[in-house]
Amino acid sequence: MTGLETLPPGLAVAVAGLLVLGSTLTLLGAVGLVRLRSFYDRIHAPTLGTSWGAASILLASILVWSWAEDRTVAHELVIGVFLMVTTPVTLMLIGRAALHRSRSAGEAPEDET
Amino acid sequence: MTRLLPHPLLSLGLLLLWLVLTRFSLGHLVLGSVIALGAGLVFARLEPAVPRRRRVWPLLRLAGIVAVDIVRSNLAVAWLILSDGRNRRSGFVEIPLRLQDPGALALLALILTATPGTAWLEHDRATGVLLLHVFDLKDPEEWRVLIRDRYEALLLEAFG
Amino acid sequence: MMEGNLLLVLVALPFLAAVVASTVSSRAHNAAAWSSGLLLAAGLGILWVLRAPLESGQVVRATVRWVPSVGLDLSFRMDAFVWLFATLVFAIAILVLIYARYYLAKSDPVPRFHGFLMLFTGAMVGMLTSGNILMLVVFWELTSLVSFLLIGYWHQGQAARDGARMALIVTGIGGLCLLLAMLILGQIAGSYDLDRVLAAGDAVREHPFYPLVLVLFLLGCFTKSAQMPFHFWLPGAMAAPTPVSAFLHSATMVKAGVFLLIRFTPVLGETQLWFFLVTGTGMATLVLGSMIALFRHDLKGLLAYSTISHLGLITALAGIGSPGAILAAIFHIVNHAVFKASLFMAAGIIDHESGTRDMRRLSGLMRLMPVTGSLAIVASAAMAGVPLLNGFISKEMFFAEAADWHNGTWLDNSLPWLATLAGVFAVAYSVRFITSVFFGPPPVDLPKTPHEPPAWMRRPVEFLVLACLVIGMLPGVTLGPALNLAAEAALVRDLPYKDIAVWHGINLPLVMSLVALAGGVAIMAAFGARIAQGPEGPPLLHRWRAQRLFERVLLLATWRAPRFLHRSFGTERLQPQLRLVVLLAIAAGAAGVWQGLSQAPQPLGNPLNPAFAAMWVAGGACAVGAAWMAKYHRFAALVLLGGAGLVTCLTFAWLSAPDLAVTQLLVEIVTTALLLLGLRWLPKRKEEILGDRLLKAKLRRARDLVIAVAGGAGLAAIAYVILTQPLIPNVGDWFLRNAYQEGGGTNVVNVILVDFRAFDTFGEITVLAIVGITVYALLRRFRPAPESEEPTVAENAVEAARMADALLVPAVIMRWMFPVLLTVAAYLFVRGHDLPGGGFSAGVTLSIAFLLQYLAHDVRWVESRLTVLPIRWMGIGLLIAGVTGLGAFVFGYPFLTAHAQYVALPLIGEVPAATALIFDAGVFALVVGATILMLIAIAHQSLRIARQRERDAAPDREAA
Amino acid sequence: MTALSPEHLIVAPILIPFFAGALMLIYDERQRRAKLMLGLLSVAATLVASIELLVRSKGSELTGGNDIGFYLMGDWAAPFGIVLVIDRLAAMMLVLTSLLALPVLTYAAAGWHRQGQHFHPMLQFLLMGLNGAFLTGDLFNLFVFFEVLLAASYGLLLHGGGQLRVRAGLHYIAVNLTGSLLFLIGVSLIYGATGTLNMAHLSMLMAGLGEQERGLVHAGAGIMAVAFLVKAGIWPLSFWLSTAYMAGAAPVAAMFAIMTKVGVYVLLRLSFLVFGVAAGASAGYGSLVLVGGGLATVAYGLVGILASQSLGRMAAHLVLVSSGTVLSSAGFVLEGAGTGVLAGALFYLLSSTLATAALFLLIEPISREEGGIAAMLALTADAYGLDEREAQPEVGLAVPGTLALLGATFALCVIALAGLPPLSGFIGKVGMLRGMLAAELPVPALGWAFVALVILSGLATLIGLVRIGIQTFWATESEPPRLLALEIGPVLVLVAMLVLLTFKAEVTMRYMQQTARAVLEPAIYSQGVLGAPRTAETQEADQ
Amino acid sequence: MMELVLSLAIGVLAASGIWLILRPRTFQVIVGLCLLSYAVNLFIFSMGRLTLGAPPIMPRGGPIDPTAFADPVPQALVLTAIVISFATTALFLVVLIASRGLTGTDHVDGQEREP
Amino acid sequence: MTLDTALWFAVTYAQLALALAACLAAVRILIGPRAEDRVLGLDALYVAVMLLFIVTGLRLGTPFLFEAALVIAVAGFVSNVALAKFLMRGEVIE
Ligand code: NA
Ligand code: NA
Repeated sequence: MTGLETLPPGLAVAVAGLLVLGSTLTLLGAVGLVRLRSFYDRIHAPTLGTSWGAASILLASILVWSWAEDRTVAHELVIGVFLMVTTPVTLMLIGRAALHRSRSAGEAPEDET
Repeated sequence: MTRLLPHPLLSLGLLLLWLVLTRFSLGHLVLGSVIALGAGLVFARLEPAVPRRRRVWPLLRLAGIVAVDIVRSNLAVAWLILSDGRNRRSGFVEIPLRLQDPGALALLALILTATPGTAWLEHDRATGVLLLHVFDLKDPEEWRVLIRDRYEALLLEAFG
Repeated sequence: MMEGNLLLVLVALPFLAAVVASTVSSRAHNAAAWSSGLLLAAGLGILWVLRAPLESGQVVRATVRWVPSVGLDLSFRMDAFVWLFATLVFAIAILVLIYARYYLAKSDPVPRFHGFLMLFTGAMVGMLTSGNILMLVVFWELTSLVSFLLIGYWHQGQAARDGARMALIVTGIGGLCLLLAMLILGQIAGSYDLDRVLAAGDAVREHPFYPLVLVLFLLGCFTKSAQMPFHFWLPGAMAAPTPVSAFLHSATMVKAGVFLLIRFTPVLGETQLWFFLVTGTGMATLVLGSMIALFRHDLKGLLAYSTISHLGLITALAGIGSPGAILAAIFHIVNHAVFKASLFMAAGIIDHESGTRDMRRLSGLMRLMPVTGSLAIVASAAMAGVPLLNGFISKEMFFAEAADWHNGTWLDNSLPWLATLAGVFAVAYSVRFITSVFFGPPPVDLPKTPHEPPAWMRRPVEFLVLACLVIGMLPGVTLGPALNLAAEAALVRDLPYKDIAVWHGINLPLVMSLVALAGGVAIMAAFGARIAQGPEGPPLLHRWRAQRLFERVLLLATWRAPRFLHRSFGTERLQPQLRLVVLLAIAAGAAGVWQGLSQAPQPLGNPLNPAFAAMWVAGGACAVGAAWMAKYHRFAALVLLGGAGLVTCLTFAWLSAPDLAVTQLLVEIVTTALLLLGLRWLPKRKEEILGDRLLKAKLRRARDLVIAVAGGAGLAAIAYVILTQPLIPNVGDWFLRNAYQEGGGTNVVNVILVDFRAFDTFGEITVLAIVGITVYALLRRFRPAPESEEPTVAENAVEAARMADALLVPAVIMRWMFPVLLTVAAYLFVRGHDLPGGGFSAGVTLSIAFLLQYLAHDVRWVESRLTVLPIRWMGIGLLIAGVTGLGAFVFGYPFLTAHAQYVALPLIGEVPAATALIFDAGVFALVVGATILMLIAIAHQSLRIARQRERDAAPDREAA
Repeated sequence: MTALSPEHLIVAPILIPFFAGALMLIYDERQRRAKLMLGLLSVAATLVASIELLVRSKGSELTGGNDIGFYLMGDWAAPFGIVLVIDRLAAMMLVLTSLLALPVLTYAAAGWHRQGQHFHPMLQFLLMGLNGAFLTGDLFNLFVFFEVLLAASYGLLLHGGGQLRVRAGLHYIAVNLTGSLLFLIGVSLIYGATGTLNMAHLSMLMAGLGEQERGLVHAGAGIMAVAFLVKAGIWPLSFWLSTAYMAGAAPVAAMFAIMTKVGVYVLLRLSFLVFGVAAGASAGYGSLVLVGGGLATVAYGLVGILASQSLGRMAAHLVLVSSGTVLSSAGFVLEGAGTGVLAGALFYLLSSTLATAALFLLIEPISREEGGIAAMLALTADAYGLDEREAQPEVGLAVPGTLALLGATFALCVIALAGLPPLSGFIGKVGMLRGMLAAELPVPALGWAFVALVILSGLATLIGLVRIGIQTFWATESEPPRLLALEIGPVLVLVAMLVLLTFKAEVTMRYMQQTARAVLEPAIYSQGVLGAPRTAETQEADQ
Repeated sequence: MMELVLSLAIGVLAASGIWLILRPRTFQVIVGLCLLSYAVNLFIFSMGRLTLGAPPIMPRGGPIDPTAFADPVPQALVLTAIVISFATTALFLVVLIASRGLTGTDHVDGQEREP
Repeated sequence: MTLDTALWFAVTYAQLALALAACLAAVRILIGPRAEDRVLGLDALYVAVMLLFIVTGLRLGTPFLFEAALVIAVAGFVSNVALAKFLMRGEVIE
């Protein structure tokens, strides 16, 4: 661990907290992905990871690298922004596809479990 | 000007992107500008229509609201997943929208989908009705109001 | 020296004649005959000149170097033995030419005939005069080949084709055996020079390979000289035009085998084995051949079997190998040539004039063609061994050798009896020939009415018959000296002069001759009529024709067995092939590692990170899942493949290879899109594939599972062994040390790719370009399966309206991403030399940007806005990369020598300016072009099909 | 020839076709005539360059490293950068490739190049890949050039489309892709065990390897060898070959005559370099596999020749025989059979490659029914909606006496292929057999098997080809086929090469003997390569 | 231990890939080739041994300790291999859809095997 | 327990949690049951891997994993879009 040991205590606490929060949220999202019983419910689960899960971790990264390189390293922001912009596209299309396939199978989407 | 810089906002954003990705230096400013201009020009071929001027302030306000909403729904959905949410009912809501601008619609779609708990499924262009799936649906009407007042209004304001 | 050159000219003459003859007009019968005849006459002249030095016991030699390094030289050597033979060849060739001039029809393509005939003469003379035993085989094979072409001269007929093929196969096999024999012989003798080989007889006979050499050698001789059991090709060869039969198949080519037997007697002969094999075969052939000849109804068939039997006689003499026997053998070679050639010509005349060769239909021709008849009667008397004719004398000498020569074996003891028996048959078939063709009632119902041929067609026969008489009556004067010289030359030692006389008093050979004459006449008197009515062949044996047997064996050996073997040891199915590849690779790896695993892997290693292990639980599950689902759930397999790939990317990144992670990720995205594009064209797999649940299929799968597990385990084991060994820092360290200073970049991987090993990249982009154009070319010819042409969901009219909006909102976002991806591509490109990225990743990123637009809209929408000419991009990319490489030439450096420097610009500061960057730009352009080309070429297929459907639908609509 | 200043000629056989191919991509597909001209120019130039390299590399005697030319790619010293090496063996293969390409390209101009897209650049890239594979002295670079030539061969095999080709192509590609993966495993394993990719360096390291590394190198080489053996068509890895060669368009199949030889070449090169006399405990590793596999290939090939019903399939099996013969010869030489065998085998390789190419080119005109290519063009254009129809072949001279001409050419091919005297095939066989009989082998029975198989394969060739020849030229009474001068011309050129080879046999054979001697002396190669000076250094020294 | 995981990963990918390339459907074969190329890429990569957190990206100037960085050579080889296997996968894909179109089946032999 | 080790535990925990998330996503890909579920699973896997790039970069102290994460963020969705579109339209590019 090259950079991490030298972090000042306050920053270390923040980073640790953010990492734990972010990864926990992402993990929860994944748990939901497996546990939820209806497809339309499952579609909500990954957003945990893509929204605040990712944001916390990226924030932690920004903190660490900015400190390590002694300047504002913000390029993780780019990741956050584009993650927010791009994952919905997939989700919208998947949802729409499911809807279409439910309909053409002759079932109301609500029945699906 | 418009011929050289058909999408100024976009080009600015791209320059920003470039500078964030690289270490700031004069060289990168020049290079980034060139790239941003070029990318804008290429984008103009995809989207030749020069967008109307937008109001930025409502958009920024919207961004703040969304950030807060996302945090809230993150926690809510996380809790629902953890608690196995036996009394949770998910379902579809049909929401009539007034928004017409595709860009504005796209933004709304981004917001709704990025926010845990709501999923954008289908938007009927002819009727303007949006089919939304809500993870924890108590009252459909509440959602219609929420979206209309909290997001759509600001978007309408921004996109005129 | 002069003689040597003359010898070369002598060999060259017939080839020259062949060239001349084959270039004349196809109607110029006379020109072809005259030119060939004159050149051959010149050959006879040369032989006349060469006679003098040979008489003094000299050997004339000449050598033209060809491939001395493998011992192949055109070395020629003429002694008295060869001289006699060569004279015979030239003389008979001239006679045949004269005869053929009248024999061939106007419509026959003459240049081909004469060309081949002269080519054959050349080959024969070359074979005789070869002073190099390999060259001897060369000419030997040439005689076989030309003989094939001559037999097939009238190839419209099935008989000619079959005869030619069989002759070629039999003599070809023999020739190859002979080649092998000569190679071994040369090895033993230490040289391929005939003189040295002839001198190495003792060494050869003592060598352990002697029996092998002998057998191979004899196979060559026996096949060529039609010895039993290889005799059957000769009757088949009678489909050839008669001049060819007279020349090749009686007088010359078939004598090549016995010539060789005599030639190599000093090397291979004089052993018990030799005697048994050679004389045994000769006697069997002599007896059986003469017996079968008696039962042939076809005139040429009778003559052919007679030839076989006479060749047997000569072979038997060669096997005996005593000076007297050799003398007799040489003498009989000449005699047989003389009377048999004349007989063939006579038979040809009969055939020509009467239209048939069937002795049962021919009769009483003496009245219609008295001159020809008389000539034929004299010649067949010589064949029968009637006194005062040449055949009698050499046959007497054979009888004498058979009776007088002893080595005490059972074969030796039976020789006189067998010889007499054969003599009886010889007389009998000669009598049959004469009586059935020339005497008896006038012929009825012949295709043509026979009459005497043109005078010049008869001249050669007359000349030969005259020779029969002259030699028969004055043997000592005419041929005596030459024969004695020849025998000395053949045995390569001095021999006492043997006088050849007609009369030796009443002795055993004479008694044998008389018995034969009487016996033969008696047989014909007793059974003549019955033979004529019987089947074509001796009683009992005729069912058992060697030719048919051979054909059956041939069919089995060259068709049925190979087909069976080919099927058993080969396959055209892909799965077994891949299985073999995998199995052999596993075996190769295991064989190598066998030694390597002697040492236990060192317990060196990094502590486990459980997250890494957990990732591979996911990755492994994805991989196995993909393998499991690829058959029935293609889409699922594709997604799972993506999962496995993703974990692979993560592994690269984790283990210090960020460049790999980036590249693999980008490639993975494009690959997924590609595979999806392909998925649409595959058959819907709704129900189970037939037979999938059968036990056999299950066993197959079990076997493949074992192979797969073995392969995986093997690769894992090797990887583990290497991973736990210390790194051997031969080359890697050098790169790390020099990348920045010498290569001008900090990202060593990228510096390797665009500088240190840029040549790899250079080749790699070429691969991409090739694949791009291949994909494009192949898809231009694409034709989908009928069911794939069904409209997709999107084209289903009911859904279409509803679906129109589905992409509207996402498409906006996807469009936004286009300039973003462009910028990211630029970012990856610019940083490549120093940080992860580079031309390739940038190029793929850009193509993903394009792909995204195609996904968001339809082909027409995109292509009306963005014009990409992928192939041109590819060309330009390649040229940029190549020209950058060439740039170094200007400065006197090798291809792809890079120049790196940081240029300080005012205000901006240090800017990297490496030529490698330009090279990378070439890579970038190429990758963009190739990737887009592949994606779009596949994507366009749907459009084409849709267009096709519209076209098909249009007429229907009009009709309705 | 030393590498004092960069001798750019060495890289020319790679670069000329590369630039030609790249330029062709910029041309429009309809400008086929321009591409043809460019292609011919490129091939001719490559031929000239290759011949010049051959002339220079054939110095009279072996004098240390001076007989080998080097080209330090990018001016990086040997074990680090990629080095091109030209020696007799490589030069010979280069010349052979160009010699083959020129008639093939001319032949294609008679119509085949119009059968599909991008024939010309693919052919150029194939040449580039072949020449690269012959020249490179680096294992991974060899992989890259293998991929170049394979990719081009995929494209060429599929050229013209149609069910047969696509089916054959699928198998061909699947097998070769698997082979390529094995190649990668092998190369990387060797790198993992020795830390080098340079063939010369590897050769030097072999003797001093530890037990474990040696085992790993053996494993790597073995796995890699499977890939080469697939390409060389060794039994039982050769089943894809006959279908693929049969399916390929005539000029493509003719060009493929050299494809198996690349596998053979690489096996030769690497076996002697890595497992040659100087390899310590590894000397002769795998030689028995080459011997046994080669012999089995010859046997399978000869059985296949006899079992074939079509000339195309027969020709494909002839390719197998030829490659099996050379492979087993190489194995024998590794076992200590001496240079004579290798020289004979190389000579035979030259002759059989040219002869099979000629035969492949002959198949089309021989077995053509009415109409020929013109009809085929029309058919495919109709069936697949080819949107760029061109004028019918403009070079359609009908040659008189076509059947005789075809027959004579065919006969010469038969003689050359069956190894019958007097054509070059015979000389090669005599060379091999002579050497083999003189050799003292550890297992003499294998030597005898070789002798027998060489003789039998010649016989099978004779029988098979004569069977088909009789059927074609003697048993049919149809009208003689129409023949384009552009088709028969190239075949005649190839046959003329065979005749020339026969006349110039001594010169060639001596070249081969020296080649064989050099191949058996890996030290010349490896010391030369590792000592090759950089241009930068020599320039510094000059100043 | 990381080494063991990596080796096992290579083994699992390779085994899955081998199993698939021995299967009769073209799609199985192409997925198999992809999996195999993952395995091979990882294998090549592993020839440079296993290094954590030390990509071969050099600091500018100053002395360099090569042992502190991952071996760059296998990485460069993998990059080339990735590109080439991408290209050949694309080609194989096109051939397999062409074969499916022309033969009407997705069996690797262009015809169904009798059960 | 010092802050160092706390941070170390946090990073280790984050890695493990994300890896577990990846495993769960893989489970969803494997069990389906609908094709859409599998794409959803892959999407989640992409995100987990991307976050792992970041966290692992922190743990190993190397900034060079950023590009990989960036590529997933800007381009990773393309393959999922293609998959989803295939499900929706039966065709990827029309
Ligand atoms: Na959401
Ligand atoms: Na009669």
